[in-house]
Amino acid sequence: MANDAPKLVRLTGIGKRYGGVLACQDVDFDIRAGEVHALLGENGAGKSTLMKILSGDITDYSGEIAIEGETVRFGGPVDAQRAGIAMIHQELDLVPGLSIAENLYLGREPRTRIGTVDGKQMRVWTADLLRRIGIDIDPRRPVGELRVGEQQLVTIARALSLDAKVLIMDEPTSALSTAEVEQLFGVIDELRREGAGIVYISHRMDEIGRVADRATVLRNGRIVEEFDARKMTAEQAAEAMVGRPVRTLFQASHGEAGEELLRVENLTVHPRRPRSGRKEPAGISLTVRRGEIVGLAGLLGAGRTELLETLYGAGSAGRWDGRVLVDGVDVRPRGPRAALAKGIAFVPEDRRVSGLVLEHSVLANTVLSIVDKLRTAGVVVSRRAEHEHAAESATRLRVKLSSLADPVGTLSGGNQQKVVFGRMLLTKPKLLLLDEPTRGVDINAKAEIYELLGEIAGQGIGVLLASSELAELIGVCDRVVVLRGGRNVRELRTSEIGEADLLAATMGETAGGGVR
Amino acid sequence: MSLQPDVRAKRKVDWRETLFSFQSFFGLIAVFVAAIVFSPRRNGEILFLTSDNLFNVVRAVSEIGIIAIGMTFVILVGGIDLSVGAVLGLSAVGSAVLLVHDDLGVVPAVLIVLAVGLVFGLLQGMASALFGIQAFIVTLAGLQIARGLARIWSDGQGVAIAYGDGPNEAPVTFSLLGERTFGGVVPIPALIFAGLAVLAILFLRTSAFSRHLYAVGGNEKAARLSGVPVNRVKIIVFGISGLLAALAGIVHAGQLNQGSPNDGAGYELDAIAAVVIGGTALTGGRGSVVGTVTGALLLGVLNNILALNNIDANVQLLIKGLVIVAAAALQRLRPTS
Amino acid sequence: MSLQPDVRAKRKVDWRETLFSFQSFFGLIAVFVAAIVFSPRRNGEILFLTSDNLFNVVRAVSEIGIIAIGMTFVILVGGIDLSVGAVLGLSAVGSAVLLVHDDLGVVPAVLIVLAVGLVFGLLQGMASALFGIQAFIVTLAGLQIARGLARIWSDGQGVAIAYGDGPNEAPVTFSLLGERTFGGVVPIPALIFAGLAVLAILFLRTSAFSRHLYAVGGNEKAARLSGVPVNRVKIIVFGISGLLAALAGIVHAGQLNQGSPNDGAGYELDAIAAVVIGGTALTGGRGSVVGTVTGALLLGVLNNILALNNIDANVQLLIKGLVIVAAAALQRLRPTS
Amino acid sequence: LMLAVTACGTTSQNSGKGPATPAKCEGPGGKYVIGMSQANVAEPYRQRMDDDIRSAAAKVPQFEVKFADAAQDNAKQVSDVENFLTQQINLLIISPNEATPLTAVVKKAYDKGIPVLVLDRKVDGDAYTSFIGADNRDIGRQAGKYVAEKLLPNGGKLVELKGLPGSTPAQERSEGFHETLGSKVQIVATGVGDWLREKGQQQLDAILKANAEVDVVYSHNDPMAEGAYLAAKAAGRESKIKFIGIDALPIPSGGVKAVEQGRISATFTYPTGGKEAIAAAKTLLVDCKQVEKKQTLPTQLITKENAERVYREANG
Ligand SMILES: Nc1ncnc2c1ncn2[C@@H]1O[C@H](COP(=O)(O)OP(=O)(O)OP(=O)(O)O)[C@@H](O)[C@H]1O
Ligand SMILES: Nc1ncnc2c1ncn2[C@@H]1O[C@H](COP(=O)(O)OP(=O)(O)OP(=O)(O)O)[C@@H](O)[C@H]1O
Ligand SMILES: [Mg+2]
Ligand SMILES: [Mg+2]
Repeated sequence: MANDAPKLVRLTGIGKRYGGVLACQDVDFDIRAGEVHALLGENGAGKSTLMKILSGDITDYSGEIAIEGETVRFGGPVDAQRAGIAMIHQELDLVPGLSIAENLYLGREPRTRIGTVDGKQMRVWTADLLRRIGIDIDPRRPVGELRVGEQQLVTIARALSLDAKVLIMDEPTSALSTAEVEQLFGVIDELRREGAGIVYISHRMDEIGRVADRATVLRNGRIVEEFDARKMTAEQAAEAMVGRPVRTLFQASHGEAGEELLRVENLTVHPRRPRSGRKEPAGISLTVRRGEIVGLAGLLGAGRTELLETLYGAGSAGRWDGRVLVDGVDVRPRGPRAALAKGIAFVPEDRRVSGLVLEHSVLANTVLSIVDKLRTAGVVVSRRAEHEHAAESATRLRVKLSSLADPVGTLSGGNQQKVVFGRMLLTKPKLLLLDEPTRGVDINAKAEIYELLGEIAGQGIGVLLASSELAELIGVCDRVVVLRGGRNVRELRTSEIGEADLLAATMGETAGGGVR
Repeated sequence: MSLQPDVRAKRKVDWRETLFSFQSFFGLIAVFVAAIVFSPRRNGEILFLTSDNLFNVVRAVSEIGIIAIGMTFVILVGGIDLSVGAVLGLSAVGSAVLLVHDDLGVVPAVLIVLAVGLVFGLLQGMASALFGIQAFIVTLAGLQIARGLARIWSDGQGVAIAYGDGPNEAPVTFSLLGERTFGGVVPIPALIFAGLAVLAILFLRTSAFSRHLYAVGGNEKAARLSGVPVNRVKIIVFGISGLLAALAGIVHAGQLNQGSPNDGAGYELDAIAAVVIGGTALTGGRGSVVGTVTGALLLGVLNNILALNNIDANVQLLIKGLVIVAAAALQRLRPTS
Repeated sequence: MSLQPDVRAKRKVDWRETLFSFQSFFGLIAVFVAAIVFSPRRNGEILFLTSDNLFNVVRAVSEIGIIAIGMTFVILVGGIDLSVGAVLGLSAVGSAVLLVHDDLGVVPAVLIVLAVGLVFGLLQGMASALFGIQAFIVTLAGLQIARGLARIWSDGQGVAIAYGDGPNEAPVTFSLLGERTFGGVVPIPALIFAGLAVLAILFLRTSAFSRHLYAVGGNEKAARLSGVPVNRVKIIVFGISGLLAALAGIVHAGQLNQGSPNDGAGYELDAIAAVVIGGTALTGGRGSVVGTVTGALLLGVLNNILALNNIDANVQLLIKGLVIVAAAALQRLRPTS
Repeated sequence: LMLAVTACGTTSQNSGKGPATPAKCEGPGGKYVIGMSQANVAEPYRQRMDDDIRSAAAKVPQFEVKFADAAQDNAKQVSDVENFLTQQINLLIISPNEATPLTAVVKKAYDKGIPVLVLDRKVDGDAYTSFIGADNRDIGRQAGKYVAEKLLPNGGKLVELKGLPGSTPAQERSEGFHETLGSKVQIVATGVGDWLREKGQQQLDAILKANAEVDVVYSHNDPMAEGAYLAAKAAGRESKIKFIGIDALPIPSGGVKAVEQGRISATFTYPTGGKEAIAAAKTLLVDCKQVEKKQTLPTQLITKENAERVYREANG
C-alpha cells in the first residue's frame, strides 16, 4: 500500500477563523505520492477551507505547510501552482467570455516566437486534455455557453493541464453522472500510477470506497478520525462525520400516489440559437401524480435541466411545442412568477448563480418568494411574519447557521442548498421541480432532504427530480424517466431495478449490455 | 455542537459592526468637525455654526439630495440614471411654462410636471428592462432627449416666473418653495428633502417592494427564479427616479423663480457621488437612503466650508476630488462579509 | 461502449452568427446609408460622400475615438474612466504651456504630457485597485482634479499656440497635427486614430495581457485563482486610458492651435457611448476595439449628417438620443449566450 | 414674448427698499471686504473679468476681494452669495449667471445695506446699487451694420455661428445682428457652436461642404470664429471668407490677437467692466459718494488697424 510512500505535503496545526467561526483548528493532514486521500465531513466542516489554504487561495491562517519536508508559505495560488499543487475548486471559477482553451491556459498562455499568444498550440493541447477526460467539445467554445456539468469537466481539465504533483479535487463530480465519473476515475488511476498525490473531496460515499486509499474525516474544523478507505463503510464514515449514529439509507417513504398532477405531452423546445449544437427536449412525454416522486435520469446534457426550466417558464430556450397540463388544465408558464402562482416551484442546479443573493441574509433569501404575501397594511411587510417563516423553514430543514441575519454566502454549500429549498417550500407548491437538489450536500443533510421529500410527497405534492446520482434516483423515486438526446427513452419502476440497470439505460445499452 | 439551528434573528452585536453601519455618518461628522475647526469666526462666533448658515447648507443640498434619493433606488437594482439633471431642467422649464405661459394653477401644473418626469423615467426603465439595453446608455440618451425637449419647450430661453393674479403670472403659492418658515429660519426645500428622506427610508425598510428591489440588485437571475417581477421592479425604480427628479425641478423653479433649459447640468454626477459616498454599491443590492442623505450632507458641508473660507475655485476642485476619494475609501474599512 | 457524449467537434457555422459578429458594423452601415440618402446634393454630387467630407468625419471623431480606445480597455475589465475628458484638457493645456511658455521642443513636450497622462491614469488605477474604490467614483474625483490642475497650469485661460522659432513660439512641426497629408486630403489626426486602432485591435487579439484583461472583467475571482495579476492588470488599463487621453489632448491642441483648461468637457460620455454602441458590455469581459471604432464612426457620421442638413440643434439632441438607444438595442439582437 | 415675461418679473417685490442703512463708509481709513460672485470662470471672458477686478483692486490698499465661482449653475450662485452674506462682506460684485434666479438673493444683500454692483448681466427690478456692462444687443447691431455696410454692401452669403442655446448673449447677439443686417445679405446656414472652438470648427466643416459660396462668417464669440477659420483653412477657403467675432479679449488666446494675426477680420470688444466695478466700489466705500444706477460700457470695433494698439493698452 501507499502507506510507506514519501510524504509530498504535510500540514501541521492548521487553523483558520472567519469572524466568530473556526473553520479549521489544529488540523494535521498529509498527502503521499501515488495515493488518493479522501477528505470527508459534513457541509461546513472546513474541507474546502483547509484545501484553499494548501492551494494558496487563503493566505491568512495559522499553522505550517511543508512540501517535501520544506516549510513554505504561499503568497497566492500561483505560488502553490509553482510548487506543484493544483486545485479544482468547488465553485466553478471560470471566465465566461473566454473560450475553453483560453480558460485552461489563463495566466500561462503559450507564446509564439514574436510573443503573441499561440492560439493553435493552446487549442491542440486543450483538445487532448478534453479527450483524456472523455468529452469532445470544441476548445473554442466560450465557457459561458456550457452547462454546469461541462464546466466541471473543464475545471478538471484545467487542473490536469497543470501537471501537478499534488492535485486537490473539491467535489469534482457533484454535477457529473456516473458515466463521466467513471471516466474521471480512469484518469485518477492513471495519475496515481504516475505518482501524484491526490486529495479527493466528495459527498458521494460510493465514490470514496471506489477511488480513495485513505480517508480523513473533519468535524467542525477538527480531524476526528482516519480510515482505510477501502475497508470503511458508509455508515462508519457518516457516524464519524456527524458524531453519532445516522441512517444513511436513501429512502423517502410516503403514501400512495394520487391522481395525475402533471402531464407533459410531446414537449419540444425550439432553441433560440441553433448553432450551439445542443439537443433540446425533442418530444418528451411524462406524467407525475400527486404524492409521487418521479426521477429524471440521463447523461450530461441529456436535456433534464432544459426540461425543468421549460416547465417553470425559466428556459433560456425560446418557443416550445407540445402540451403541459397541470391538474388537467393546459398551462404555458410565461415566467417563474406565473409558474409559482400556478403552484409550480423550481430549485435550480446552480445555487450560487441562480439560487441565492449571496451577500444578503439567510432571512431575506428564505422569504424572497413569499415576501409580497406577508404584507400587513398596504405595502408594509410584517417583520414578524418574515422572521417566523424564515425561522420555521430553517428549523424544519435543519439549516446550520448562527443567525438568520448571516449573509447566506457564508453558509456551507449544503446549507445554502437548503435555503433555496426552503424558499420554494414556503410557496406551498403542488408540483416541485428539483434540479440536482443534493449537489454538494453532505450525507447527513441528504438523508434529511430525502426525508423531507418523503414528507412533501406524503402531503400530496408531486415531485419531479433530476439527478445524476443513480443511488439517489433509485432510493428516493417511485419511477425514473430516462432521457437521452432530448427524448424520454425508458421509464423504470425503482422497486424493480438496481443501479446497473439504470446506468445501462442512461447510456443507451440494453439490459444485456450491448451498445444500442 | 447542537444540531438544532440557532435561528435568532439578531446577529451577535459586534461593536465594530455597529460602528461601521454608521460609517458614512462618521465621514459626515469628520467633515462637520473639520468645518467647525476651519470655519471663519467673527466676534468669537463660529460662522459655520450659525443657524442661518446651517440651513443654507441643507437648502443648497436639497435638490441634489432629492435626486440622490431616487438615484439610490436605481443604483440599488444595479442601474444608474444619468438623465436626472436634464429631467430636473425639463421640469423646471415645464413648471415655469405651465404656470406663466399657460396660466395653470399650482396643483395642475405640479401634477403635470410630476407626471412628465414619472413617464420619462418609466420609458427609460422600459427601454432598459424590456430591450435589455444598459441603463448607462439609455439614460445617457435620455439626458440628451430631456435637454432637447426642455430647450424646445422653453424656446431655448430661461422662463422667468412672476407672481400675481394677472395673466402670465404664477399663483403666489408657488413662490413658497423659495421661502423660509418657522420664524424665517427653515427653508421649505430643506423640509421637502427631509420629509422625502424619511419616507424613502421607511419605504426601503418596510415594503415588500424594497425586498424585491434589493434582490434584483443582488442577483437578478436568482430574483427572477424566485418569482420576483424583475422587469416591473426595474421599470418602477426608474419611474421613481424620474418622479423625484421632476420634483427637484419644481423646487428648483420655485427657489429661483425661473425655469431654464440648462438647469441641473451635471447634477447627476453630484447625486451619484452622494449615493456612493453613502455606501451604496454601484453594482447594486447593497446600500441605504440614510447613507445617501449623509453623503449629500457631507458634500454640502464640504462645499459650504470651502466657500466660507474663500478657497480658490480651482483648488476647491482638487480638494473636493480628494475628499470624495477619501470618503469612498472609508467605505472599504467596513469589515468584509 | 462509448462514454463520449454526442457532441460535434466543429462549431456549426451559422450565417446568423457570422452576421451578428459584425453587428455594430451593421449599425454603422445603416447610419451610413441614411446619411447618403439624406445628404444634401450639389450638381448631383452627394456632398456627404465627397472624400473631403468623409475625412472630415474621421478627423472630427479622431479625438473621441482615441479616448474611446483607451476607454474600451478600462470597460473590458469592468471599470469606467470619467476623467478622460478632463485629462484631455489637462494635456492640451500642458502641450501649449510647455511649447509656448516653456519653449520646449516638440519631443520633450509631447513626452512630458504623455507621461503626465500615464501617471494620472496609473494613480487612478491604484486608488481603484489597491483601495478597492469603485472606478466610477475614483475617476469622477479624477475628473475634478485634472480639471483643477489644468486651470491652475494655464491660469484659467486658453493658451494660444503661435508657431515660429522665436521665444514663446512653438516649433512648426507641432502644427502638423492640424494638417492634412496625401495630397491635402487625409487629416493627420485621422491617421493617428486609425493607426492606434489597428495597434489596439492587434494587441487585443494576440497578446497574453488581453486574455488577462478579459478574464479580470469576466470573472475576477477566477482570474485571480489562475494567477492573473489582477491588480496590475487594472492599474495598467487605467494607465493606458490616461495615456491615450493625453495623446488625444495633444492632437486637440495641435488641431486647434490652443490648449484650454475646459477642453474635452463631456468627451467622456461620448467615448463611453461609442464603446457601448460598439457592443462592449459595461459589466466587463466582453467587447472589442473594432466595435468601439465603428461606434465612434457611427456617432461621427450621425453628427456630420445632422450638421450637413442644418438640423435645429435641439432636434439634433433628440435624434442623437434616439439613435444611441436604437444602436444599443441593436446589440441585443445578438443571439443570447 | 420673452421680453414681456422678463418685464413682468419687474414687480414691486423686486424693487428693493434701498439700503436700510447707507453703505458703510469709513473713508480711506477703513478696511473693506468685497465679495465677487462669478457665474462661470470656465469662460475666458469671465476669467478675464476676475483678473481685471483682481488687478484693479490690487491698487486699492483698503480692498480685499474674495472670489466665488458658480460654475454656470444658478443655484450654486445663490449659495455663493448667501455664503458671502454669512461672511459679512462690505460690498458685493456679482456677474449673474441669469437674471431672474439671482434677483432674490441680490435683493436680500441689498436690503441688508450692502452695496451691490451688477456686472455684465442684469438682475430684475432695481434692488441693486449700480449696473455696469455692455449691451449685447447693441454689439449685435453694430456687427450687423458692419457686415451690411463694410463687408457686404452689395449683398452676399453669410453663415451665423451661435452660442449655447438658452444663453442670453447668444439670443441678444443674434437678435441685434438681424435688426441691422438688412435684406441684401442672405443667411445660408446657421450653426450652433455652444461657444466652443472645436464645435465651431465641426459646424463649419459641414456647412462649408454644403455651401459652395460663403462670404462672411458671423460668430457669436471669437473662439468659435477661430474654429471656423481652421475649418475653412482645411478646406482651402480661408482667404475667400471673412470671419467676425465678438469679445475681443486682450489675452494671448483672445480675439484681439487673432485679428492682429489676420485670422479674424474684425471683432467687437465686450468689456468686462472689472476695472469700472472697482472704481465704483472705491467711489462708494472710500470716497463715500454715490454712483450712477447704470453704466453702459461702449463696445469698440477691432480691426487690423487698431488691434496691436488696443492689446498693448489693455495690458499696459
Ligand atoms: N468567506 C467566508 N466567510 C465567512 N465564513 C466562511 C467563509 N468561507 C467559509 N466559511 C465558514 O467556514 C466553515 C467551513 O466552510 P467550508 O467551505 O470549508 O466547508 P466545507 O467543508 O467545504 O463544506 P461543503 O461540504 O458544504 O463544501 C463554514 O462554517 C463556513 O460557513
Ligand atoms: N458536451 C456537450 N456538447 C454540446 N452540447 C451539450 C453538451 N452537453 C450538454 N449539451 C447540451 O445541453 C442541452 C441540455 O442539457 P441539460 O443541461 O438540459 O441536460 P442535463 O441532463 O440537465 O445535463 P446537466 O447534467 O449538464 O445539467 C442538451 O441538449 C445537450 O445537447
Ligand atoms: Mg466545500
Ligand atoms: Mg442539469
